Amino acid sequence: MLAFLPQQQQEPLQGFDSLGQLPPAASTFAPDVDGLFYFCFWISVFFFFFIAGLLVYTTMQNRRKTETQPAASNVTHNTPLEVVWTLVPTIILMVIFAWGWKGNLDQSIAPGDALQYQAIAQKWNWSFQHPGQKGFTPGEFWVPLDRPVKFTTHSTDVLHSFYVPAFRAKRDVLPGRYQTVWFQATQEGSYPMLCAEYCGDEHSQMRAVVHVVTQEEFDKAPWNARPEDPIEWGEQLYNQYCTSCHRADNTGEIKAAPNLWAIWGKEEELEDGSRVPVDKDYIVESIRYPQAKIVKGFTPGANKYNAGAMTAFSSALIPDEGIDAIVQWLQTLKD
Amino acid sequence: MADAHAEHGEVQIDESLKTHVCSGGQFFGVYIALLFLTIVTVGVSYFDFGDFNMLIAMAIASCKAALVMAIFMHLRWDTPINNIAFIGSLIFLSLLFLFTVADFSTRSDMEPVHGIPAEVNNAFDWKSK
Amino acid sequence: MSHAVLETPTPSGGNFRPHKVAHHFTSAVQEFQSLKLAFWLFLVTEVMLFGGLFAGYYIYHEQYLETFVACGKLLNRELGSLNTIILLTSSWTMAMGVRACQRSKQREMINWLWLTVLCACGFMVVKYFEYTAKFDHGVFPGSFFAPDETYAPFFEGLLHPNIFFSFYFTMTGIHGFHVLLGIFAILWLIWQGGKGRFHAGFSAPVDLIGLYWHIVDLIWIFLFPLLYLVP
Amino acid sequence: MTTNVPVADVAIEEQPKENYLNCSKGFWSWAGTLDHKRIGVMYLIGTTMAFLTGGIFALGIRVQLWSPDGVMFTQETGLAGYNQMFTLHGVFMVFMFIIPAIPGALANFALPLMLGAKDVALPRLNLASFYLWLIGTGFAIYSILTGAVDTGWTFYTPYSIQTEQSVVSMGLAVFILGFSSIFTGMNFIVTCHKLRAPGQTWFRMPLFCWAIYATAILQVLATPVLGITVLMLAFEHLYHIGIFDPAYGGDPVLFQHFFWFYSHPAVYIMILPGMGVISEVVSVHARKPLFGYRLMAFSAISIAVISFIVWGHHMFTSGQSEFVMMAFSFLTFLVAIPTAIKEFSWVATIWKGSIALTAPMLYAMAFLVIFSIGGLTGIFLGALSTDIHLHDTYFVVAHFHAVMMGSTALAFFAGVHHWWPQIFGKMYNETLAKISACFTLVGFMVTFLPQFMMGSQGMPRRYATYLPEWQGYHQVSTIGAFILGTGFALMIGYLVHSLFAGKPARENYWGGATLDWKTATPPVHTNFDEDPVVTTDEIYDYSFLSEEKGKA
Repeated sequence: MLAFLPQQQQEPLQGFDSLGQLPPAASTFAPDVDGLFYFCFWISVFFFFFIAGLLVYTTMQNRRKTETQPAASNVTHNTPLEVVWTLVPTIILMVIFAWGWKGNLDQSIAPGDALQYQAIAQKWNWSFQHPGQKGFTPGEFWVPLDRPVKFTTHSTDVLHSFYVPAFRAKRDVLPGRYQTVWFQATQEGSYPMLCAEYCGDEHSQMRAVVHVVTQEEFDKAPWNARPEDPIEWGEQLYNQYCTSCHRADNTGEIKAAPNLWAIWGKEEELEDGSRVPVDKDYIVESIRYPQAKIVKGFTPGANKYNAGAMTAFSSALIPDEGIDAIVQWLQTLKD
Repeated sequence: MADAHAEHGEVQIDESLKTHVCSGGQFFGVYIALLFLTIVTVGVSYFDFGDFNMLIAMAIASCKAALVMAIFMHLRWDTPINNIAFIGSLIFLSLLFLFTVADFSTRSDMEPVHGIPAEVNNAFDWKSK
Repeated sequence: MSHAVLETPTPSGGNFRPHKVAHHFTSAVQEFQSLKLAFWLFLVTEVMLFGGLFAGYYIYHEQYLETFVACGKLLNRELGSLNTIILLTSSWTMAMGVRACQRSKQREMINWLWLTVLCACGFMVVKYFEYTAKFDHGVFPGSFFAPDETYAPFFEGLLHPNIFFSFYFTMTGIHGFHVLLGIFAILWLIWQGGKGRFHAGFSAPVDLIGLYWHIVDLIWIFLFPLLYLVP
Repeated sequence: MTTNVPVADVAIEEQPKENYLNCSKGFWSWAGTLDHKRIGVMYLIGTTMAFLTGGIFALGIRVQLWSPDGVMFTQETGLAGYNQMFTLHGVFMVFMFIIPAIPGALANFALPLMLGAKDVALPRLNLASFYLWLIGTGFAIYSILTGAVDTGWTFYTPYSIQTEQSVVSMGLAVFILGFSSIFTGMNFIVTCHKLRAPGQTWFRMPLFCWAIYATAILQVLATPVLGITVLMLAFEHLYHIGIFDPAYGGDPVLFQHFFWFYSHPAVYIMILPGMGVISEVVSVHARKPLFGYRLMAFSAISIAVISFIVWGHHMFTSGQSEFVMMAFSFLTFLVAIPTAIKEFSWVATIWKGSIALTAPMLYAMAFLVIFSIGGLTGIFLGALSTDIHLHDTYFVVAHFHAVMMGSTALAFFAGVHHWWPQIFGKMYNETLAKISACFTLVGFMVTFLPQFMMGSQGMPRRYATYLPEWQGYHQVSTIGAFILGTGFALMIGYLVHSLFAGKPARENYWGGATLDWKTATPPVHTNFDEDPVVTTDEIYDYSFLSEEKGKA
């Protein structure tokens, strides 16, 4: 609808519906939600133009010409009118309530045979565990076509929200308590998944992508595929987990944590003044138990990011071979 | 607050203020009743009535509260608006209780969820202190 | 035309001072009832304030029942009952003080008010002993909760005992703070009463601070069974 | 009763009659005043400045969202600045402008006049309420300077517990502003109960008084729960008492319950006074008695009562139980009915009146149009299944801006323009006022209609950077925000100009029928020369204007 405006010509992920109001209905309960949305939409359009029309009409008709022109009619009571404009909205509202409630019951009760997924939200990235998968894949997940899928989600620090606009599914992800959200994809394609509950500095960067694939492709377990070249895989892991705090460029600037450029083999000075060489065990330790050694000047809350302490990445999130890949990638970070 | 009406109108005595005064005996009677109810509530707490514990404790406390409100705070002989205001506040408070407790008690009826996720960042573990 | 300045009748005997009704009121009873309704509305906000705390307590009482019942046994029931009796006595003496003021008995009112202040200070002293008894064993509120070896086994199997003690210290702390405010208010009453400001014609401040004191007592009436005799 | 015939703007001979503005001079005559009219003027200046500060933050947000990767804050330089900006926009607008504005500025001025009283029931409490507002604003500015609050105006835990220390001082600011609101509410309840003019029964009070009375009930009953919630948040932040922090065994959803138990009545504390102002403005400028007076009065009170049991619709996706969600959704639709009745009654009041398109009337018409959008989009968010899709998206942002900025702020400006001659005795430039009203209406549409579209497409709230396909909408919305900005700047301009160089306004400038137009312009210190007595049930009777015309 507003495409005429100058937009970066990056092809949008997928087209929106006719009136440009709703993303594509790509899940089973999406059509029902859209139906209720457009029911409310057309009622609102009707009442809006009804009220605006009345106002414009009566203003033109009864404009005050002379200074002391009295009102055309001083009617202050019209019981039948008052009864009508009380009952009619009540009936419409009750219909919308019932429709909305029924729709929500489908949304909240997952069918029995749904595939069990797990999702962990932590400050500013997502990790998903597919059915039968040991570890977690960060940032994206694959969903089979026309199969119910149920997510058990929890967060490790603050509130987040699991929201896929195309599936009309949204559920907050709470720390300290499991929450479930389910949907059944009906259209192939990849759709954005966004965090809808404010969760801190990079709340707007905390996105993931849903890939809806056919059953055969799903059985090939694409989430296990990782680039053969360990350096490329190390970089992929860095991009998914570490970018929100560590920079890895030659600019010398830092965010909440040390800059990883040319860090391999360097002598790191710690908070307590001791120096330690940056080798494999130092990297493994700072990923598994980050509180063990803290580099000088990066105690939690010390720098302008006042970020909290680094969260520990268990082997479920980054497997041991993943750390080797990261180590090899770190070695390439020198000019 | 002297400004505009500093000039002295003549002083008029206004007799309209009549406040109700209870007898000393009434107050002492209420005092004894309150002490007695305290002893009762402490006594009852030694027995276990299962779910009714909370009900009994709150019933006794409400009786004591009603006594204090009605006699000590003159609500019985006060203008109706003060009563409405105070009873109204208890009603609105019960709304807060009603909906929050309803939420917590029927939380995962429809979609049962099992277990509590273990790892929450820097969870408080007083044993390790 | 400016209104005649209204005054309430000043009783004879003693150094009572006449009370002028504020200019925007048309009669003394209108002024008294306005002050009383305004103060009742203030008491409504106190009830809603503590109501929020009670709601939070009740929610966690339902969720962590056995922790709450176990921790309740740890609190000293005798001191709690003594405190309840002290506060009920102070409520009674306050009511008698208000009654004396309405009958323009200046000396009698001041004596009752001194008794109320005495009981209130007694209440705070008993609370001081209770708190120190807990603090000696490391039972502090919030994240400082670190019970020493005598209490640690007691909390062994319990889930989040720190929440009960957080509620205990928060609710009794805020209530204690209100008792302190009450003590200062009654001392102000005694000071002004001594100057003869309060009598049958102008008993509003004594009446209102009496109401405040009864609300503080009312809140303790509910606090005592919930915290000490955890049902 | 000296209501001369409203002839053309003949210059009144000498103006310096004694009124509440010039009856005493000097700083202490204002800072220490007990006169409800002066406290109203001080509130007017204070809340308007808070509105402008909040507006600047709003423009900052809109500029940031001009491009998908952010203009002022990008991922490289860190997005925390944007989060602070929308938090401060929220806190300034909600706690310092929109809650105290109409009760503090307009009701403080007009309510005692409408009741024929000499002052509010407790003048010292009224002054204390203004000073608490001042101290609260001071604390908020202190917490901006000493740190960065980036939790959103809702302070959701556990993020608000882990972030910076200044959340505690901002919480204290909100606590103090809450007490300012409670004192104002207490004052108005007692005034409405005890200080009505002789002969003025409850149904002979203007509807503005009913709306302010309903708001006062909400202020007194709901604000203390915010007080205890903010206090608990401060203890949680400082001592980790563990009530709202899952790391210590607490539950963040409980914080949301307590917060919204206050904050939904708070949104009715914001809109109800606006409804009262619109009832007065519409009746005077359409020169017609209000349609269905009793139904409007009862719907004001019923909105106040039902508003206590609907707060759950802010938390449909936060994991509360399905039963309670159904209950909240049903009750949310119950509260929509009295609102619809009020909207239709205003339109019926204007119907076949003698409509003068003066500046207040234009603002009131803009209110009616935008409030219908706000109310109708509320239906989408009340129904459960659509709310699951639309919650925490720009659809919600556009909805509450339609109801808050488009309705309450416009009602506030309609009221300011309506009572301006009575407050200051001077008249602003009418044509400039009409231009700024049109700017505001157009600015609103251009800013927020694209946001409705983005919201339904799934653009989440509080995003500093966003997916590129929404850039077009954001750019249109930013242009609209600047149109709104010029509209408000123009308004501040000619209003301040009218203070110094405005033409003196004649008595009863708009020809109002209620008691607040029966005083001198501007009223004397004790409001009425002789105490007014209300004799008829027809308080909105405009026949006296044509009778005078006949006699003169």
